[in-house]
Amino acid sequence: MEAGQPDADEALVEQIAVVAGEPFTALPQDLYIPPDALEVFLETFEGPLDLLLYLIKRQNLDILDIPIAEITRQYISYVDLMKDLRLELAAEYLVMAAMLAEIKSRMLLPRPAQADDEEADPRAELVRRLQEYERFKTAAENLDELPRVARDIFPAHAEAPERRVVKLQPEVSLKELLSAFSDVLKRAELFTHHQVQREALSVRERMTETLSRLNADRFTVFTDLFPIKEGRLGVVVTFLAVLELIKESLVELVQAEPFAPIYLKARA
Amino acid sequence: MAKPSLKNIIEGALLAVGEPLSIDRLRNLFPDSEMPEREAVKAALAELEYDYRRRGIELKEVASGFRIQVRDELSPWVSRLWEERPSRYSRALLETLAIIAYRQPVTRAEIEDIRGVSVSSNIMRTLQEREWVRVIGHRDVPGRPAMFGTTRKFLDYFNLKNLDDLPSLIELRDLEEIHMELDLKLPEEVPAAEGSETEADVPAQEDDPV
Amino acid sequence: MAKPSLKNIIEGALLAVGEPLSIDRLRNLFPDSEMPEREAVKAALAELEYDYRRRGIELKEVASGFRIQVRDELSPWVSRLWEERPSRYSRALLETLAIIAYRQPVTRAEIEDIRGVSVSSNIMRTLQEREWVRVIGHRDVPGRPAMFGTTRKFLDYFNLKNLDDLPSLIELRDLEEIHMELDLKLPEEVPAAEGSETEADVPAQEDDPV
Repeated sequence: MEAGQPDADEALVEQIAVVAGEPFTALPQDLYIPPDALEVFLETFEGPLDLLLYLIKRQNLDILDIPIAEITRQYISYVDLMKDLRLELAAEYLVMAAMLAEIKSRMLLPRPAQADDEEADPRAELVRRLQEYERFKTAAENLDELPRVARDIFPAHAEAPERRVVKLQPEVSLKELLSAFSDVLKRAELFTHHQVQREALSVRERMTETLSRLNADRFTVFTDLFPIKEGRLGVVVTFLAVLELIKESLVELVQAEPFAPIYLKARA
Repeated sequence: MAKPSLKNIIEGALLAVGEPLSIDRLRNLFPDSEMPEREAVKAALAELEYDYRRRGIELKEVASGFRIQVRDELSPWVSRLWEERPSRYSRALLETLAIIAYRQPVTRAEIEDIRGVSVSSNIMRTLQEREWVRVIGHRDVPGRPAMFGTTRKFLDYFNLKNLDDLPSLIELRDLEEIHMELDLKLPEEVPAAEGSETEADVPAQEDDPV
Repeated sequence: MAKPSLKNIIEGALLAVGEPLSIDRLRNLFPDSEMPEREAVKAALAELEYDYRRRGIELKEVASGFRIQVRDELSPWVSRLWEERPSRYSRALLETLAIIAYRQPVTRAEIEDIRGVSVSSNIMRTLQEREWVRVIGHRDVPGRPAMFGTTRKFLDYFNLKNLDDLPSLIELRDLEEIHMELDLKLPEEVPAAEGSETEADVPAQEDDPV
């Protein structure tokens, strides 16, 4: 499947640098390297551990069995090169150089025979760090090879049907409503003489109900307003509501003659 | 896997871009040596259209080419993907609603009189759209202003059987006192009264002309 | 048209958003009274997967849910839709990301310790802006440095369902042990770098204090 597409990603795994379009997979063995190439080459290192790893791998050495003296010599010559080229040299490179020199000197010291088992190999810490770094260097390469959205993975999407945004209605609790109302009342007492008194809400409710049943164009029979099943209390409430509506001139009351049916209609 | 079919490549490309592609752009997915004829592309598109006849998507030709789109019939479900979180109602709206509930039937002028400030048309519209409030008649005075009352939906929403279930004004005052005491004793329990956590940080959007 | 099938609704929704949707979000496309069971949604997803087996697209489960995506066999053709090559990431960024992914929660100092160089703020910013990495807490040591971890988006982006899906890390070898082995074996028999697939190494929250 790779046939059709230019491969963008094997790059950093094998090649060290691309100079004028040419990939470099190994440092030329002879001493003379064109300065531009060298610069690009040196810049590809991700730090002292990366450079060390490169030096070890180049000679097919095992991390666990590094010839410290030789590696130190090579490392220092690279660091010198970087300095000569005035590459921005992270301080970490120099710290590593010092560490290598120290390991080298400790390796040169004769180790007391009986302490052989207990005293760790002076390279141990370096090896640990190199291994640890190599793990993540490899992990980074593996990560880079994972299929990735927009490079290898294309989420499928289709034109959505007319994108109507559904607006949800806010929630309100009764407590909020009541607290809003008590605020109004407090303000009303402060700013106006409007007296809000206790009222039978059932009458208010029945007023609303009655009014909405009444039509402005057509008369309704008075007795139809009283639901029998509500009993006496219902009749009283409705009657009070009608009286209140009449008082507020919201309804019109018509009776053709005494004892004739009473009709109501909303005031037009 | 065998070489993917022209139909599969076209489907993949249309769904990957998510916008219309012309027949020429579809042909250009292939290197020159393998470029399919226009007729072949059209045939593959027709096949796709046929494949989609019982699916949630369809192939549609628009001005700039062909695109795959989600069927309109699915809009009631799909639209819910873009639901907006509800904003909170303003204090002004709640006060207006409370006045209508307690003082119905009531005109806008009367509400304004009680609140001491004008009531925005926005608020009245919102309350009516929510079907909590409706015009139940007109007062027989000059201008014949609308009178508002609450609806059955309002009672249902607040879980009331009838308006009598609303606390009386005296009870309200007692509630206030109880709340104040609660404020002193258990400050952390009071915010819970302010609605659920989902709406806590959403700013009110009602414009309140106060 | 009859009421669309659950499968068609799910397909329509997944294609309309173009990003992963969880089973819960899919269920929420329906009003409460019609909400399908999780099992029904799973069954519909399985049907879709089956329907797609010969198509240019596939159903894939990633960290934040299910998404429909173009099969990667089609990428040679589909990627020709875009002139620009997708951006590549620097080794420094990938190494930093790898350390965070495998060693999370991890502080910047710990990352620097492993890499042997300082980590630029630019890289940390890029990783956080892409929402691949976020601060998941602070280590309880002087300075309270931030600890970083990867996000669901990171997994989605790399087509992974969870951290266990990451390729396993190569194993650390013990210096002393290997020295003993070296004495016994020929050097070339010692595996130079362990192959990754065959290893049953625990990849994710590996925490060996070597």
